[in-house]
Amino acid sequence: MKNDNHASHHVIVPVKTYVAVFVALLILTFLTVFVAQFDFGSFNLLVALIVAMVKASLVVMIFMGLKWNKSFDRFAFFACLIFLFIFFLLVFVDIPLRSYRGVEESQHINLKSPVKLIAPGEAPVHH
Amino acid sequence: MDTSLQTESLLHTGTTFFPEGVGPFASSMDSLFYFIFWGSVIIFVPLILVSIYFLIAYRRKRENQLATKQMTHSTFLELAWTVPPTILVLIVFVWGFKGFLHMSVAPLNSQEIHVSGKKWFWEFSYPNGNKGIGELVVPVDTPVTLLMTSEDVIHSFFVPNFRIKRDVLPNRYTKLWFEADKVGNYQVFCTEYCGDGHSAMLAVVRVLSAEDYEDWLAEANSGDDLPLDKLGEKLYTSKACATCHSTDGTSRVGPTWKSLFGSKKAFVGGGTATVDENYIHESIVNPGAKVVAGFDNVMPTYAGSLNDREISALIAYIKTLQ
Amino acid sequence: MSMLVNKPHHVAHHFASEAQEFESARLGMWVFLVQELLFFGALFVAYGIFRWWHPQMFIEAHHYLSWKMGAFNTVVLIASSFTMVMAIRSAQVNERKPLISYLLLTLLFAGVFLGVKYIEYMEKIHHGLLPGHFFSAQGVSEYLHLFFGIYFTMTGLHGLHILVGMGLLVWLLVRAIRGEFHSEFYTPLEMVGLYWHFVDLVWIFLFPLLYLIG
Amino acid sequence: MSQVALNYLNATKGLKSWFCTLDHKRIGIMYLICIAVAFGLGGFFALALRLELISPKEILFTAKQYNQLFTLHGAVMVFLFIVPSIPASLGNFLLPLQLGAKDVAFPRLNLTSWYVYVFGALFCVYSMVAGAVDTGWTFYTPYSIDSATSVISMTLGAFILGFSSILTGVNFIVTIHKMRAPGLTWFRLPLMVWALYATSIIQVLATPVLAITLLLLVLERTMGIGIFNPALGGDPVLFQHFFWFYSHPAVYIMILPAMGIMSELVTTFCRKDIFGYKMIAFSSLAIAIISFLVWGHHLFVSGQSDYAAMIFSLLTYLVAIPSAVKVFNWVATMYRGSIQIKAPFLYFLGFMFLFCIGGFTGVMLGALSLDVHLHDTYFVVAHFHYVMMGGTVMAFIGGLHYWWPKMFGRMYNETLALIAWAFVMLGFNMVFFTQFILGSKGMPRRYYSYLDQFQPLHAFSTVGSWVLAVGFILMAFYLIDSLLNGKKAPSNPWGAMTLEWQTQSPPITENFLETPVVTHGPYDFGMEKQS
Ligand code: HEA
Ligand code: HEA
Ligand code: HEC
Ligand code: CUA
Ligand SMILES: [Cu+2]
Repeated sequence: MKNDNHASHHVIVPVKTYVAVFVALLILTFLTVFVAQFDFGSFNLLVALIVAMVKASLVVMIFMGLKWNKSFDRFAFFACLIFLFIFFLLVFVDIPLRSYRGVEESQHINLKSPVKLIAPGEAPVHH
Repeated sequence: MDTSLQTESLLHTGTTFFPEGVGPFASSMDSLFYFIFWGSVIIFVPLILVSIYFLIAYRRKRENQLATKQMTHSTFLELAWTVPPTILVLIVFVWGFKGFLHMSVAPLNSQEIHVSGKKWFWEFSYPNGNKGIGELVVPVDTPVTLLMTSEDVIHSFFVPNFRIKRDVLPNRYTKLWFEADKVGNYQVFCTEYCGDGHSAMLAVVRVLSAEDYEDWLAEANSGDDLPLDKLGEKLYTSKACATCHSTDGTSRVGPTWKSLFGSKKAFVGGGTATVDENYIHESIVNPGAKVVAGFDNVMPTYAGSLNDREISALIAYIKTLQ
Repeated sequence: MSMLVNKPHHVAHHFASEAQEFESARLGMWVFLVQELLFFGALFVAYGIFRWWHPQMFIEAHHYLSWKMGAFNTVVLIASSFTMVMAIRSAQVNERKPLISYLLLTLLFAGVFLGVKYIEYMEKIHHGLLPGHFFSAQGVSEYLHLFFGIYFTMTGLHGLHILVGMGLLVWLLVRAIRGEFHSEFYTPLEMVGLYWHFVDLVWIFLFPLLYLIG
Repeated sequence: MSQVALNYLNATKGLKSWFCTLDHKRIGIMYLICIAVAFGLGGFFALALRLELISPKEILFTAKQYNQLFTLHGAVMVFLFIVPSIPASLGNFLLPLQLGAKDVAFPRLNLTSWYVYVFGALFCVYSMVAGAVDTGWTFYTPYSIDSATSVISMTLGAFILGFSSILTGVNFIVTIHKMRAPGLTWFRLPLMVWALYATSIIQVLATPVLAITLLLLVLERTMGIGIFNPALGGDPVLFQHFFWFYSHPAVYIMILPAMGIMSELVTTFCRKDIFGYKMIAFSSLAIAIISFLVWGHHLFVSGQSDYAAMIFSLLTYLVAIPSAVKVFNWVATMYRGSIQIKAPFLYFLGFMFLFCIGGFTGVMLGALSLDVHLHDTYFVVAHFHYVMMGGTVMAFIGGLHYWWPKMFGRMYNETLALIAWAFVMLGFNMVFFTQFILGSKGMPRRYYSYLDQFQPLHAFSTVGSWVLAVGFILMAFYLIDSLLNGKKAPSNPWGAMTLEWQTQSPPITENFLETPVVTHGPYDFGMEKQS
């Protein structure tokens, strides 16, 4: 059982690494909340996503061990992200580019909205 | 099938695969079809013939006979049957795309008609305020744009002779254009499944010559001179009541009109009533108010689509069906 | 003490070696996670579309969520991921007691997460901030109910995954107490660990996308 | 000889030994039985709906019942029959055998996936008795949100069946990666294995999207989350995107394993090494990957943006090329072979003929302008029956005949097989070739009633469905008969080279007496000459 195969797949990661990642994740969480206070206009989403992606990479590479796991697992995971991206991309080739001839964009004709409408200034009852 | 107007035959006109083409899209689309068709034949027939030849020439004659040659690749062959098909399909793509663009960009001078799909009939509203059900009247040689929306589920507006089709969606407008270059009556189908009456959701495009079209516009309020029950009979088909109601006693989506007047009806959720003028009036304007037991509440309201005289006419007609 | 004796693991009959068995399990888990990724991915696509359509509505809607609770839960989940890797590590170095305590801690964090989620849900229910048919609150945008449709679907499915994860953790605990995990065998720990981190991963995206729209 | 006496069928006895079995071969057989029942059920619905279409008037069913019939026909055929058909039954039986392994990587998961399948099937059956769905197999919103029929139980059924499919996919991927016999490198794998591998990729990547879509539909009906409901501000076309993101790749879930079977049949019955092994193997992968990029060709007239329509049309053509490559390679394989025309090979020929017609008409549908005219007409119905029935079902039946001796250790009646094949081919073309003409002439699909002028063609098509049914009933008869009275099959009746034929028929529980060591490619018929 102590063949080379075995050894290569059972990496024992030092506690230090795990703690470092843990701390980094906490800091990044703080950072997301913090940057959300500022308004970067349309970059808000981008900033939030970049931070989230950094956090995600830490979890995937260290906690889930893809950094040491050089087998097909790694390929499978990243290849799948490409499929997800394709899904996003092609749906977005449709919806934002549709032409609503004669009608204002995405204006609905017969919306049965359950929302009790109030004017923008008014405070809603909740909160 | 109840259609008031006889339409041009789809099956017996045109080419083997297509009904007679009317308007600007037919010729390019038909040639694309026959291009792919003959292209496929040219690939398919030799493919099958070669296979059959191999079957005969190399069939196993004794048990355990081995193949005479083991051949596993040939770069030339691989290229020969990858590259030409690729080129062929790219030609088809460009051709199809061009045709599609032609269909999606309507000429600026086109006449606009609103189309509304409802379960299970088509309603057309003309620029002058006229409304019609089941019958779209257009002048010949004039581009027409249909601005379409649905009141309930998705429908799809399809005129085989014009080679046009587009889904009609609730809460959104979609557009379709055509230019009929031949006078006649052309069949309209609903091609997006929309429930029980899907296959009865038909209509007719009446393409009139310029003079006839003028006449039609002039007598838009036709029916004034008809006696009430005759007008009712006309409305029965033209307003698409016939899709759901029969006059001979058979049950369609809705109850039959035979012996309706004066009969006693039980409703979903209890209650009964005897059918009189008021009841029929209510059934037409507010069909959901009393739903006849054994039927679903699917009849659309005709409030706004029928005027008082027309409702009276329908009542008069129903009275005659005893 | 018999409690502390490691139970030897027997390789299933159709595998040639322990390495083959372990790698198969791990590949299987990754392929399963890939499946999960597309499962949640589709929801993110829907989210993206509606956010693109109604940016103002999303901004309005996120004010009705409490970012403090969201942030707290993020920390809780990250902590649980950390205790999970530590649990696996303890098994790798044959430390039975830390293994059990780390598993217990993970379970505890999962419970806290669901507790906070429960408080949040109750509040939403109280205010009528619910998907379409049940929505009964006031708002500026007439599309507000859509946000809560998406919110409840995404967090609900995520919560369901946490719940399943807790079940798996209990199962691991029982086996750990029986002494089945040690440096020679800890495949189930590793597999549940992957699953658990994945659930954390989803939350890492859900948090900014739902609570922190600016 | 003890070797013949003991096999996986008689090694243990009793119902329990079947319902708790972990043996992939038994699980494959259990799937086979379920799938045959599903096919019979779907075929029964098909015959009923064809019967109604013999006349434009109401003869047997009301409009609503007709709509329920074609929905159930489509849903049963797709979710219960064709998606699991080849992978779960033949695939399960064969994969470890062809890999020289004792079992799949996760036998328990394998059994679970069968139970999940049965559970999902029960939901579907429940839905049939509790007010059969009438939405069409595509469940388009908003109709499916409003429909008063049992939509929820059917969608939940399909949802559960999806998980069964995912579990099978996961299992196969791991098995192919990790369980190959010593010496069995990737390019020594039989092409069936490549095909199953590509299929599994699609199953794992696409099915979850169907799952979430159906779940959202259930939530839409119960809670009104509104994403797909235009009345609440949602977008029905988004539903179609989601649905086809799964369902287009799903049509390749159906055809890829069928193509795998074709490669096996052509080599064995021509005694030839396959022509262009790598091209065929890679084209399977190419199809699997590109299939994710083309779903929008079902939405050309749905109101999606013109840009999307353009991209999807272009990509649709890219996916046709790898199919073309395979077809030509198979024909080339026949060149100078030693061709023996047995029942499985007849189905190979049937596949070639019918699938090409189906494929070429697919090319017509992929053309943007043409699809505007042809969409949702009987032309589409004919197209997909040519590829699904003429492609997948033909291959499935061919494969079933090919591996029948291996599975049950019995030979069937060759003459009856030939007659049944003739009936099936004749009947099939009668039913569906007519539908091409109907469709391009303008006859829309899902029509309960139609213009009188179409009646002769419809009636001809209905008569064809009876010829087809005769063929299938005959087939059911002689296959069942072979189990009882068939001749004992030798271990390698066709003289094939792949590993499953190197063990006894039927195989023992652990497949091989000793793990085989592979030293050459899967179709190395040239070797025989030297030895
Ligand atoms: C097994 C299932 C299967 C398979 C394999 C295919 C294969 C293909 N399909 Fe089909 N399809 C369906 C099942 C399938 N389809 C179903 C079920 C529907 C309708 C669902 C519904 O609405 O209910 C559908 C609908 C459908 C549509 C939508 C129609 C509409 O609703 O308007 C389109 C449009 O592009 C299409 C295209 C294609 C193409 C281009 C291929 C290609 O992959 C075909 C490739 C094969 C060949 C091309 C033949 C062999 C090649 C040669 C001999 C070489 C020479 C070739 C050339 C030069 C091109 N299909
Ligand atoms: C795998 C897929 C598959 C298969 C094999 C078939 C097979 C058949 N299909 Fe169908 N079909 C679909 C998938 C399939 N179909 C789908 C997805 C739709 C679209 C639904 C929708 O619009 O929503 C459709 C729609 C559809 C329509 C269009 C309905 C409409 O739009 O109104 C028609 C009409 O002719 C039809 C006919 C047939 C016929 C005659 C067969 C025949 O080939 C059937 C032959 C089979 C038999 C005759 C069974 C006999 C077998 C036995 C007796 C075996 C004995 C049993 C045991 C051993 C247990 N099908
Ligand atoms: C979409 C199908 C549909 C169409 C089109 C339709 N109806 Fe109906 N109709 C129904 C159904 C279903 C009922 C029974 C349920 C109910 O009472 O609402 C009904 C009920 C009625 C009744 C009451 C009958 C009874 O037996 O008590 C009258 C009167 C009626 N419709 C008149 C009309 C007229 C007039 C038109 C055309 C202008 C029309 N309907 C078009 C479906 C339809
Ligand atoms: Cu309206 Cu179909
Ligand atoms: Cu497709």
